[in-house]
Amino acid sequence: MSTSFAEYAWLVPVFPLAAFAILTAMGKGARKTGPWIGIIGTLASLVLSLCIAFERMTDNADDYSKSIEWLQVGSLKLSAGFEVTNLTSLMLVVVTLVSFLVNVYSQGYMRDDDRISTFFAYVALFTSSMLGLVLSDNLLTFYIFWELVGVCSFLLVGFWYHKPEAKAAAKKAFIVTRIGDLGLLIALLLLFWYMPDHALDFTTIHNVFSTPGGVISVGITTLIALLIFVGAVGKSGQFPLHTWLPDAMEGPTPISALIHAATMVAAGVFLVARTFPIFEASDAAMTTVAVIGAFTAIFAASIGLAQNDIKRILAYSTVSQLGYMMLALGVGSVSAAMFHLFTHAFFKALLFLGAGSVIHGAHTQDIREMGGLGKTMKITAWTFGIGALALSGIPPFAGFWSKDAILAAALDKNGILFAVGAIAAFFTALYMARLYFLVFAGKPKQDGHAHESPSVMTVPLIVLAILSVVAGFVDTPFKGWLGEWLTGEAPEHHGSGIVMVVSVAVGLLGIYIGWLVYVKGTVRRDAVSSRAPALVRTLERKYYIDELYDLLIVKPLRSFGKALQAFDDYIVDGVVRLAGYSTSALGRLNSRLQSGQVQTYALTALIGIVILALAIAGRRFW
Amino acid sequence: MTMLASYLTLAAVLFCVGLYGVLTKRNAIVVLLCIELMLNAVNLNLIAFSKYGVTPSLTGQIFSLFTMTVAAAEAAVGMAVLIVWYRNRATVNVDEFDELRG
Amino acid sequence: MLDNVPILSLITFAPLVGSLIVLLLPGQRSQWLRITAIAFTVIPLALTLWLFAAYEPSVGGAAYTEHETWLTIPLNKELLQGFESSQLRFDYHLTVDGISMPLVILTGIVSTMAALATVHIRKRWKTFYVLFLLLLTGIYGVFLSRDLVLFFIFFEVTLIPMFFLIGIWGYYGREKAATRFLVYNGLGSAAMLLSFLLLIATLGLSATDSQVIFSGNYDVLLANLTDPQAMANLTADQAGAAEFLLNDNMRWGAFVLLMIAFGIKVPIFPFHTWMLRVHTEAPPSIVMIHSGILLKMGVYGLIRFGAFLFPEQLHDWSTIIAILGVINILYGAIIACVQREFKLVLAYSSISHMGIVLLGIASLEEVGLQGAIYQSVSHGLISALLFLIVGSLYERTQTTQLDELGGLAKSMPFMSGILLVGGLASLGLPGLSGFVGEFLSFLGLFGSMKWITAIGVLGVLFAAIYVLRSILSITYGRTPEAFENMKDARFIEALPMIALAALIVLLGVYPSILTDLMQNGFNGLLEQLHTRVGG
Amino acid sequence: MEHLQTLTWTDAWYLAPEVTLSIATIVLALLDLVLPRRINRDIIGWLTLAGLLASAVFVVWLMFDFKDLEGAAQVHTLVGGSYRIDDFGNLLKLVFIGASAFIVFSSLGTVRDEEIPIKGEFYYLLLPAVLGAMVMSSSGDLITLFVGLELLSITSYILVAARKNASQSSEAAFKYVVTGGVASAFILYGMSFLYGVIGSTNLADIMSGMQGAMESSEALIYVSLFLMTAGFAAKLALAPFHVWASDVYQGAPTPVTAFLAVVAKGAAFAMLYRIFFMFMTYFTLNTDGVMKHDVFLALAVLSAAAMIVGTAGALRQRNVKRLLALSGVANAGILLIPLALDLTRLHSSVFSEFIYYLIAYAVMNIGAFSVLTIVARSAGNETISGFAGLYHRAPWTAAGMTILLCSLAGLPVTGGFFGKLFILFATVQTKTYWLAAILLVTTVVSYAVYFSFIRQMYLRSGEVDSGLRLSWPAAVSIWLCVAGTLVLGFLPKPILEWIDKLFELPFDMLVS
Repeated sequence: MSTSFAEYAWLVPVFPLAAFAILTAMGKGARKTGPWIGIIGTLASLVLSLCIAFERMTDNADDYSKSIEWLQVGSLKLSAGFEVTNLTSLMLVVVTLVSFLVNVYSQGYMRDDDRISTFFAYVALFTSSMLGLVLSDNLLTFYIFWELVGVCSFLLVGFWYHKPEAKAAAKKAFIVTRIGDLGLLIALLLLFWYMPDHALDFTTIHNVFSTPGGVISVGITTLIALLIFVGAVGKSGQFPLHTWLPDAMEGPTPISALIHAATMVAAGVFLVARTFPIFEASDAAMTTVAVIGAFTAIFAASIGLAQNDIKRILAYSTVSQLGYMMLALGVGSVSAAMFHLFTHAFFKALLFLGAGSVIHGAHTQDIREMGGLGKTMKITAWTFGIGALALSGIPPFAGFWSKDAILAAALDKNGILFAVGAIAAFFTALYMARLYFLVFAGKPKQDGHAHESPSVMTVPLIVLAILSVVAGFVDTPFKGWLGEWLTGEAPEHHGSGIVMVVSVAVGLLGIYIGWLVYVKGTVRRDAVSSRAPALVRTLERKYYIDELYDLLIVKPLRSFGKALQAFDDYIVDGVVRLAGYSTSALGRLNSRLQSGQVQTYALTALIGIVILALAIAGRRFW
Repeated sequence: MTMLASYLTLAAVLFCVGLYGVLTKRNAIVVLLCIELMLNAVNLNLIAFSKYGVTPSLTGQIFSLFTMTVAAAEAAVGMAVLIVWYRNRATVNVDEFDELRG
Repeated sequence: MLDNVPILSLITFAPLVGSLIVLLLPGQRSQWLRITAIAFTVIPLALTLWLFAAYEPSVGGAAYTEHETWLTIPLNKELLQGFESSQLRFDYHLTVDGISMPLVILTGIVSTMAALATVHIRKRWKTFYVLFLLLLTGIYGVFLSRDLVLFFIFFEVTLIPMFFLIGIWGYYGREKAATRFLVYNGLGSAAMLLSFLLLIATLGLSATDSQVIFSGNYDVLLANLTDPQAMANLTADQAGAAEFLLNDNMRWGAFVLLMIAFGIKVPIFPFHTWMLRVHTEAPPSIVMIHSGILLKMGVYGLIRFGAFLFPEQLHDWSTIIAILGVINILYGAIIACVQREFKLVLAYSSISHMGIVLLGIASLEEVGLQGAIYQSVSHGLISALLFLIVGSLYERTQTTQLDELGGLAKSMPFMSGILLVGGLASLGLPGLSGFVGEFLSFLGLFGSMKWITAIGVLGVLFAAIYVLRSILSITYGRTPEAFENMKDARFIEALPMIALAALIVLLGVYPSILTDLMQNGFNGLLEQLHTRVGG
Repeated sequence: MEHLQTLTWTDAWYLAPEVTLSIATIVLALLDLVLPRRINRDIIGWLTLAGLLASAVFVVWLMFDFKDLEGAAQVHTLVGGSYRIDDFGNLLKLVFIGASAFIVFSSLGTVRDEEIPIKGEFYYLLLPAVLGAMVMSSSGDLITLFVGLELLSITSYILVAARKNASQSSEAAFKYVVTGGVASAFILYGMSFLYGVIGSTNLADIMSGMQGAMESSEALIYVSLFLMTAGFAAKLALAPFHVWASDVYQGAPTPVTAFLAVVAKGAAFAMLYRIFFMFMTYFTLNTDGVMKHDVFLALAVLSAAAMIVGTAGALRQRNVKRLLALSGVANAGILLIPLALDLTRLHSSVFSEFIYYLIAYAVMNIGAFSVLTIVARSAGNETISGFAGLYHRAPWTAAGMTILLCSLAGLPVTGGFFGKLFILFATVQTKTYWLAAILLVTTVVSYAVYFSFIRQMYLRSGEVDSGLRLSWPAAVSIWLCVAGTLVLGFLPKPILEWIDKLFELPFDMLVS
């Protein structure tokens, strides 16, 4: 094999970057051609990614990596490079595929927007950065792209900059994820100083931490792992840094699908998977990951039950699903996590794009104002339904297989984690049922001007729906192909029947209850809210987390800033002013001395000489 | 040496009286006179040293002659200035010399 | 071809020549004046770039060194026992090395951009350009000169034009700001001068049989510092002359004075208040110079004189400096978060960024020191860019109050975009220059002071808060009616903006372009540290 | 040296500069009397200038006459050592004559009859004043020193009162008479004790008799030194003896103010250096710590006080002449520093430091006063706001003034900068850091003082919009001062080398 596609993997992010450059250079003038440039750019990446992926599947080739020196300081070298492994090639396909579909979809969705070419430029930049992140062979390069995708997310969330909510959401998205980035940055610094030869590349990290009783002590390992996890928590919207993700729904819906469901938010999971040996070397870190993941899964799902904004429900669902992935990682199953990431990317993108289609048609995001859309928006309804089933973990849809893998892995580790996961799955099914039935079933609440979206939007839905059905079969309990491909190990036996039964049962139960409440009406809708209003209210207000942060962090910080400001004005600057003032006071004293009375002058002089004489002569006696 | 000491004491007293006068007297002419008094104290000193000093010499007396001459000239100028001022302001009260201040 | 050309002198004095030419031009022809002034900022820039292209990091700037005796002043001969005469000698000594090279380039770039930005100057062009060019001579001189007195003179030469530039062309509080600038910086210079003279009187001493020479030449000082046989290092009984000895107390005294002198310039908390006023009151093109270059003179001084002449003292104080750096970072950043005036946000952010530089210096590691310089260059470009935009914005909106601004992205998408780029660079976004400087500085210090660095890293978070808060409230949100029909940047404004933004990206993506320059800059210092402090 | 020496005709040669001035004074006085009223008295001014220049020529001639530059210096003493023709004196004489010539020159065509009715006298009375200053710088005897001092003082009293019709002028003169008289009395009183314990007024005798006098009556010498210190402090206007200065400077005609600030102050310094340097050398050679430290510490403290008070006082002052008076107080403090420092083997260039700064001080002050005369005339008052908008009215004058102010503030590259630099270096060499710190800090604070002019000139717009009328002599002298300031800044080397070559401490200053 003289050349392989992998050697050209660096081109994958370059295509969208080129698209970004062209779009930026063209400026506003590219309303018509702009989208096409974006689409072609991502298409090229998709094709190349598929080639790489197929190449790896057929040959099962060695990992390919190549790096150049980015920065040399004295004897220290920092390099930048890319690496193609099975894991990265999988991610490449996911990212390019979703990105391509979203590009196509956006051409319809954003048709009427003035700044459509800017939108496509941002998306291209994001895609490029995300691909760069995926391809990075070392943590520093990874971090660089990690931040870049954050910025793109920020830009796209705030795309409709004139909306105050969008502005606030963009700001929040950036700042909250930055908290996580901080952790990652410190972890990076720690790694740099503790790794032999200051190596930061994943291969070396893998080797160093996989060696039992390695060079780095357990304490430091735990610290590094936890700090990396903080980064992942920020990016993947895990508790307690999840608050930005639902707010980020202020961005255009295709963005929610691309960035805040399928790709960027999964980067946290990808990060943990990439640096998994560090976590494996520390039990504490693993436990933390698992607990946080499980807690986030149930926590976000429970909030999702009480939301009314279609995108927010999906956002909390994303948070919850990312929690599942973290849980999987925490219990040691990289393949389950990646599997869920893989399937989730498709069905969640599908759901978001579907939601976008709904919003496009219904001109509202509040599910209480919708209803009966299934009649007018048939394709949307069908594809959305498939996505919902996939998410709810109903076989044979993709979500079932991956969620099942996670639950099985959890059960292997700890019963409580499994229980939590199962309950969360129940919630998931319930809120999806509520969402689906409220939106598509029942009578139309609007004046019937809802209409099906154009084909440029529905075709991606259909493609994603198909993927949501079939994607799960790459790794069933019966044939763990994906896991083997990813980890290079023999498939684990996670296909315990109990798990499967429980998983399907809670899913169906959730849907059934949802059906009872929202379609059949056997149970009153306010059955819970009338009995436990506080509970519902707490859920609606997302456990008051935002308020709590505002009270505990934002407000004190602002007051502290004001106090510091006052300190700066009155103390630091005050001392300066005081020095100036006392100097001129001395001058004024002198002016007063110059009273015009010559005898006073002489007296002053006399007193002066006496004091001087006494002081000089007298200092000997003290 | 007692002689010298007493002269020196007298001179010191004169000097202080002169200085006191300069500092306190309201009449400008008296102030000028008091300066003369201070200079005369110096003269007394010089002459005393000239006669009773460690190494008596004529120099002290010569010095005092110069001093007297100079003092006279100074007094003359002082008076002249005072007259000009009196012409402008019709007073010789030192307290009222306060146009320049601040 | 250019071997015998005194290129460093040309760089330094070309603006002065320009200044004189502008002086002779008729005052009404503002266009001519502007073109002449810009031409004479471009000449040193071109020379600097040529120097950059020809510079060999492994060789250093020795090839370009210009060294002449400038002044020899006979001191005394009467009471001098054992020698025939004694002299005070000041040299005209210019050279470049890896430390000054990046800053010289920065000066060339930022000054040219600032010259382009002077379109906002609406009165007394002639005087403005005369002073502007004079200021540049001072700045180049500071970075290039290697004689303490020459350095001091250039340092002072920057003060006077700045006083006028703030005082005449500034905003409402200009006079106070100018005076405070002058006096505060004057105090810094005074401390510096005292320290310098102390060094000249001891370290600068070289005695032959017949002559005692007190030299202000930096190389002589550096050589004497490491030479155990130098008078300044001999104990009193060895030399038989206690007056030559630079004892520990004097070393500390000189060191602390230098820290204060350059600390005021940097500025280090709590010496920063003067600089807030300059940032808010001076005209934008001058703030570009001030924030972009003048503050870096402090950094340069800290490294050139603080670190190289007093490595032991700096080593002993590295924790203090690191803590001061962290205070700078957090103090500046937190206050920046609550400002209502954009220029003050930028001013406090400068304090914060300069704190990162201090961390780099405190590390006394090559990575950190290079990071400090890198951060200086990067901050120079970023703040120049931001103030350039501030100037253009103010010209249109007549306000820089955050509450009054908003939604400018609609009427001025280009400027808003560039502003965002600048802001993102300021908050240390990877891929832009700010990140590299910060990262290297943190990396350098982290090896020795983990906790302090970790606290300092928090500043990155606050940077995100104040940058986004202020920039979003300018460009995002609803557009007030008054701002709806405003014009975006003109070509003459856009040109420097694009250039600066491009450089910021370039430095962010390809940092080697700068770090390669600095490659051998710190060898001497680090060797000295290792041999004398023991690592 | 008990036998009296008489003045011979050869000796008279050495007195040529002084004699020239005396003759010129008498001739001009007579001329002023006989010339009819209608003739403009500027002619006397020109003749005064000629007299001064002739005297200067003689000084230079004398300097080169008996000194071949390679060989050792010679000192010519007259009348038993009571008058000395040495380079200390000669250099200072040149400064005094030069400064006076500048003052006369810039007054020509600027001083008006309404202001100074006695213009003829005003010009020619400068001559005896300069003569007094020259005598002070050249004397080797307490008596000659005193006579010179009084000659200068008494003529200055008259000059201060030259604005006959202004009560301010006579008030200033009276105040000057009183403080000057008292100061003289103090100096004299101190001298009398010195004479008393040694038995001679000759400085050489005093030097040689010191050892014995110290042993027998140390206390009296102590008293004597303190009395003289007080007297000189008052003459030099060192804080806290400075209070009269502002009033006198304000009341006097501006050229006279310049004269007081430069020549009178310089002459007092000459006398102080003559007397105290002797003690310093004595104390240094005979390591008698106590008195040395007391006396020179007192000087250092006075100098510090002067710098602090002068600078701080000037900060709030709006009247330019009072402001410059206070600036003079601060500068007097700086000029005192070289004397107050220890004389060590590394620091013995006291004189170079002193005279270099004196020259710089003279040049920048005279220039500033010349500008002030013109500006105050056009503004109608002497407050600092008269300078408002000067830049717009007379940009070149404003630029010149800026350079002078920079020099006063000690900013590079000017004479004031290097002058201060050398003095500062001396403080560092002698490890007198506290004084160095005070010098530096007051210098920086003085930026605020001098830049308040600059603020007015450039940053404010004045009420008067018309241009500024300069007489050509005034313009020339201003620009000569500016040029001098810059030359002193850019080329300190030739001047200092020249001084160094000329000046031999043991011969020229130490009277042995």
